[in-house]
Amino acid sequence: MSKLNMVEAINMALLEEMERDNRIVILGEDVGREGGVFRVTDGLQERFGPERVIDTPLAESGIVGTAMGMALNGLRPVAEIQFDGFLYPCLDQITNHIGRIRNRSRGRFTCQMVIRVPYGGGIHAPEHHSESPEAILAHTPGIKVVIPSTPYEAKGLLISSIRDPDPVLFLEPKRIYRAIREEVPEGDYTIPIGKARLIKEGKDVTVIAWGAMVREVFSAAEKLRGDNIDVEIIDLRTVFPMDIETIVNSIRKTGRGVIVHEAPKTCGLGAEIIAQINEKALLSLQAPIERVTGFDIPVPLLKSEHYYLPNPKRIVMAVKKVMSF
Amino acid sequence: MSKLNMVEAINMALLEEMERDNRIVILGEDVGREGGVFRVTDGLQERFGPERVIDTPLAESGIVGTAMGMALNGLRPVAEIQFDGFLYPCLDQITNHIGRIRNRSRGRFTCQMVIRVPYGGGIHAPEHHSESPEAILAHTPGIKVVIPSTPYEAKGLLISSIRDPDPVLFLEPKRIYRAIREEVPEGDYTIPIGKARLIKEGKDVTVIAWGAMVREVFSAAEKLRGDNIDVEIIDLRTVFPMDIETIVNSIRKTGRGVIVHEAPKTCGLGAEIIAQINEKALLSLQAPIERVTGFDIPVPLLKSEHYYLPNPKRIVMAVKKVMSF
Amino acid sequence: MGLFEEYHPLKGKMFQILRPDGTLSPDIEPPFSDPETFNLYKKLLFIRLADQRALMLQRQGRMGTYAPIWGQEACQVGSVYTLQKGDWIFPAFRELGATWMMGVPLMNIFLYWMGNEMGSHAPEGINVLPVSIPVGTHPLHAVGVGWAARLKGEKIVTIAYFGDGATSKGDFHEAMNFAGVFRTPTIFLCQNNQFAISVPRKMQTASKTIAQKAIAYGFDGIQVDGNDLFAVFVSTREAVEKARSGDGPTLIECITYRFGPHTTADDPTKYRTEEEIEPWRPLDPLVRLRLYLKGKGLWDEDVEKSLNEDAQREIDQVVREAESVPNPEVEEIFQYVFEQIPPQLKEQMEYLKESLK
Amino acid sequence: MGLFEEYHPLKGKMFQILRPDGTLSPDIEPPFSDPETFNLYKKLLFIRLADQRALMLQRQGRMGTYAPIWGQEACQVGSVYTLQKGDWIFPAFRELGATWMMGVPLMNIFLYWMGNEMGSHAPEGINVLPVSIPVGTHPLHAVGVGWAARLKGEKIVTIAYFGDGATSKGDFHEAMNFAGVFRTPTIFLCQNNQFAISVPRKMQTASKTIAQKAIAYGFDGIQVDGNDLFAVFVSTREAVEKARSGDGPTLIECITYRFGPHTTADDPTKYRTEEEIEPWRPLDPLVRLRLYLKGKGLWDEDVEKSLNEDAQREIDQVVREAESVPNPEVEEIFQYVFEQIPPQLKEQMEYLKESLK
Ligand SMILES: Cc1ncc(C[n+]2csc(CCOP(=O)(O)OP(=O)(O)O)c2C)c(N)n1
Ligand SMILES: Cc1ncc(C[n+]2csc(CCOP(=O)(O)OP(=O)(O)O)c2C)c(N)n1
Ligand SMILES: [Mg+2]
Ligand SMILES: [Mg+2]
Repeated sequence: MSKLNMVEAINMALLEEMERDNRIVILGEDVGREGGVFRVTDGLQERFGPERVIDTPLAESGIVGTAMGMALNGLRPVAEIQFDGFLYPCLDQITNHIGRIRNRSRGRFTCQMVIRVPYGGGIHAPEHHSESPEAILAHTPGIKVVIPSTPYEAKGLLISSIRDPDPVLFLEPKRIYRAIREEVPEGDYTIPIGKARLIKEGKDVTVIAWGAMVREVFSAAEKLRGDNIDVEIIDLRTVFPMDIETIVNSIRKTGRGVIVHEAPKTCGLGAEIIAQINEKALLSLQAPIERVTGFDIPVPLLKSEHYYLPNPKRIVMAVKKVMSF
Repeated sequence: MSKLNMVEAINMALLEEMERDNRIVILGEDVGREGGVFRVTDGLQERFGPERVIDTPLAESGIVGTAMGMALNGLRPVAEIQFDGFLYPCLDQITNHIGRIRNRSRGRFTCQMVIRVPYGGGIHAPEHHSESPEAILAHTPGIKVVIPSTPYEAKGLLISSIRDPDPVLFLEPKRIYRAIREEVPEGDYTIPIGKARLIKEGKDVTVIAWGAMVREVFSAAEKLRGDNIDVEIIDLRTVFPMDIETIVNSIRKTGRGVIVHEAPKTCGLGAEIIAQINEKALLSLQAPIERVTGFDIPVPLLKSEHYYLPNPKRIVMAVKKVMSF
Repeated sequence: MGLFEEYHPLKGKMFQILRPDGTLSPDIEPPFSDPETFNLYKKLLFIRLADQRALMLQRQGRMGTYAPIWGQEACQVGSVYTLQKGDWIFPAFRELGATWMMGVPLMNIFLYWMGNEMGSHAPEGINVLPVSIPVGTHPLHAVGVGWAARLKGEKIVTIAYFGDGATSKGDFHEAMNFAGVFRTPTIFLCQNNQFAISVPRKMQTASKTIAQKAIAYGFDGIQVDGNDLFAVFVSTREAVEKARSGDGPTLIECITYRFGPHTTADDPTKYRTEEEIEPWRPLDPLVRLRLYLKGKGLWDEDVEKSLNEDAQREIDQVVREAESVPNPEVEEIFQYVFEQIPPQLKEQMEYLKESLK
Repeated sequence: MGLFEEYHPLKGKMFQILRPDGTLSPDIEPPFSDPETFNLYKKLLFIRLADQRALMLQRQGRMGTYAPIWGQEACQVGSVYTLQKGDWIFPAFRELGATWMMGVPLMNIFLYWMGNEMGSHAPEGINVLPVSIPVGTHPLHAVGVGWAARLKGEKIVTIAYFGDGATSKGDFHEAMNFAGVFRTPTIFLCQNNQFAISVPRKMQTASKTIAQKAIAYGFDGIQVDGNDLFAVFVSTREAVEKARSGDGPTLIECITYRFGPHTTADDPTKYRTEEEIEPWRPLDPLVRLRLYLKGKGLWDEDVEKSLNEDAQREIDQVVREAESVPNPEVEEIFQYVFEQIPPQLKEQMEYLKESLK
């Protein structure tokens, strides 16, 4: 078993699944000859040919809209949107068609497809390359939203997403594409969609995060150990449907919580998690849940990006705040 | 002073503002000759001519994208998107340009414009004519989001929106376009953006709503009076920036709250309101805040629409639940 | 010279076979035998009557908002009649005719417009997508289905139906461009009925024809008389054969006219006068076919009356059936969002059921 | 016959004045006097050197991701040179040349690419929009500004710059269509540099030329040699005059070649070989203009050397200035989102400042 980074793990998942199931096709901008701007689809066109790993014209609505058509006709497309900021042109197709065709046709037509999107900040990229649209997607009926946080997780969750009978938005935290290496087995394994991962048990406070933020939480938890604060860490993994049970159980135990996300604070996913806790575990709360998030502003360019992104320091602050409430 | 319905009040606001300021132009599908599919712009093309009240081709991104250009060059466009479900094709322009151009250019270019959208369910319309996208918009940096709940409010808020130096999404609850008549003065008056309206004081429970749901809350409050429950009603008016102070003050007083909205529950605006209450008034809470909302499904067609929409009965249930917690 | 070359859009010619007076253009054979023509006339008539019935039901409060096709029957019958089993169509919202021609029972169609999603469940084996309300968005699906077919080696074709207004949408452009690049077996069938609600064709785009938009994507476009059943059939057949043999997409602009309101919620007197409509009346696809059949001795008032009665009887029966379908249970609105109801949704459903007690 | 008629896109001709060997096409006068030509050559050279410097700064970690224009200088200089005070341009992200030609200081441009938004604050009176990253989305703004000008009676023109890839986007289509319908004074200037990142032009669309896409919108399109300063200038001037006199938009397809990587984050060896690039080298817009000037006795290696030194000195100074700009204060990221910071944002800003202590 070799140590892979997330790019390699996703590549492996795609390759293995495409070998297993010849209905799977990949389409997107620069995914073929170039192997993707992040090299996630590297080598796949050589292996499977240009009819299964397809370079498309530059048109995001076109990519997901035709992918939906492919799915209607029995293929299992895995579409790539090159960067998070270019998901917006697809929201009409996703909201008004992809998430609805099963319901609209009362099950006559379905849409088994995956839309992969490298997402989030921290790579010093130009504008529109650092967005976190997960809350918008979670608010959109009929789609599932999955976000891995490590290479191992990425492979297992992507395989599950490809096999899932419903459309899945698969958001890949590009900031940690190459930042973590871990053992990723060859061959089949799946990680269930809709189940959060309790990464680390702790008794004092629950910290909930997903994607690249999980790593930041880890650093913060390290620091907090020095202060004798024992952090329980939950990796949400699936944004919709959300594993409310795992969250609520943890909060019932610790009585305190911090949620960390990169997206703007207002109407971010953090709000929904708090609302769920309010509904199901209000009486367990020893302190208000804190949110450590991006701000209600466009993600700044590189000279100011560090102001925007949640970091271990801010997470530590928040944990201390809930501990001392 | 005459009693007007909301369509007439908005029409009056547009007419008066266009007379006052010749930089204002209206553009959209069928807004000119036809006067709008809801007759909101009735008579305006006759009055101001086809260069100021413009029928556009059928292209929503084109409408708001060119409107942004007009605003860059000193006009003050009021664009109409015919129905809520057709706002999705504009989200790219709204998110990636309209809400960002001031920030992107560090104030060199600005975008004073309004996008009017009839929104929400309850008119027995076809699919895509009953959507409530306010949470998505509130999560989008750089735009303001305003929702009136009565004719008087609509006129004052629209005038403020037109005069606001930043882009405003103005969502009109089409279900009550003609359902309420009230006195609407001719001539200038404004209602500040960013201030909620405490409609009715009450001591037992705070109910927060906006748009067409305010009327449902009123009916519920009537019923609850019979049960000796005294409801405080807040009309949010502005979804972003939200008047958190008014909400929190009310909750501090009543200790209990219910939020009502038509949009799907998960990641709806209700979640953000709860998160704010959690942050600022947790210790005042006597019971979990309840949400009475749409469900995480597409709004059903007319035979099943009544299942979806929040109604007085469900609001009463929720209030009783928080009262008996 | 092939049809599409002969009628290259920049030549400014519209393809027509059956002239308004019911005679044929010189040197062109009709594509159908007389019995076949008569049979197709029956279909046009049935569609017109079903359409009228829908309007009436809406007016009586027995149906929701409805988008009538009055005047566009030939576009739909002529084009679908070229298809084979296994082919797909992608309607917009004004395609009662095309949908029914594909074999979807009228009962389904009425049920849908009555506000019951179950109507959109086309029978297995009949590849008709549900009504697509967002204008111009569904041609992408037609391209995707056709593309998948190519990749799988299936010899099917797909037709996307849309209006003149739809050609202004970004998604229309992306669909046309993908179809051109990947040579998908797709027919873009534009029913140019002269209006997008109140906006007349000439304000929709500055291009002289819609057909010439195909030039931007490197494939054939043709303008045909959409009220001429024969011309629609022949041009679509040509496009279908081309598509089926792997030679890619075609844009067909059918010149037609919407005689009715945009939908039952629309008041067309706001934006057009009776005088504007008048010149279109004699171009009515049914009128024209009647003249043709009359010339052959196959049609007279008595024939019409009896066809009418048969059709009305059939439609009566459909209405009865559709109206006897029970209203959807509450579960139904949750059940089809995903293959399996996720926990949140189940919770919401249980709450709703509770609240209905 | 006007230029646009003579070079109607379906005629398959590309407009060229200055041939690759530095001589002129027969019967065409150069549009500039010799001193003016020399002066424009200086601008091309300055832009090329500034572009190279940006690349170098990025490699040294002193600049963020950068999109080089190497090879596209003539498209940008030739087109902007037709404009007057009050006109507007709408760059994509590969328009250092056009932006600087409009009068935006190089210092602003470098500051932006160094990751400081303040660089995008063009000086008052210079109508250059910030870099627009989302491909194909900004032509709509060019149309809107031009449209507003028409409504206000201003005689200005707007140019939108975009690439071959951008023509596939829905927003490009909607912009072209609005421009056609409302006859906005807009020039759609496509720099067809043969690639959208790794995707070659021929896979982007099945239409033979990009110029012919104008046919779909009822206005003129023309294909010009984008590496020929004279041809770009003359065709744009024609389009600008037309636009200014109220006769609507034009699509200009400039055939050019991106010699560098897509951006500094790109590795072009993944998708193109040296051999593919080779035939384009002699078509380099600077090489060609040098040959022309040399023929006139206005250029030799010494001239080049001294121009080079002057330019480098100026660029050195700009880099020093740009690098001495202090990093943005934390307030700056909140301050420009709205005209006034709303309470939520103020709260967030205060919290952030607190957290930075
Ligand atoms: C994206 C979108 N925008 C607006 C509407 C509202 N609308 C419904 S039909 C229509 C006009 C469509 O015109 P056309 O494409 O010519 O089709 P027709 O109605 O004439 O059949 C409009 C504006 C819609 N359904 N979808
Ligand atoms: C909407 C959108 N999709 C994808 C991208 C990523 N991207 C940046 S440039 C580019 C290629 C652009 O090609 P072209 O329009 O030919 O311009 P060029 O880069 O050649 O100048 C792509 C795909 C983007 N910026 N915007
Ligand atoms: Mg039409
Ligand atoms: Mg290019």
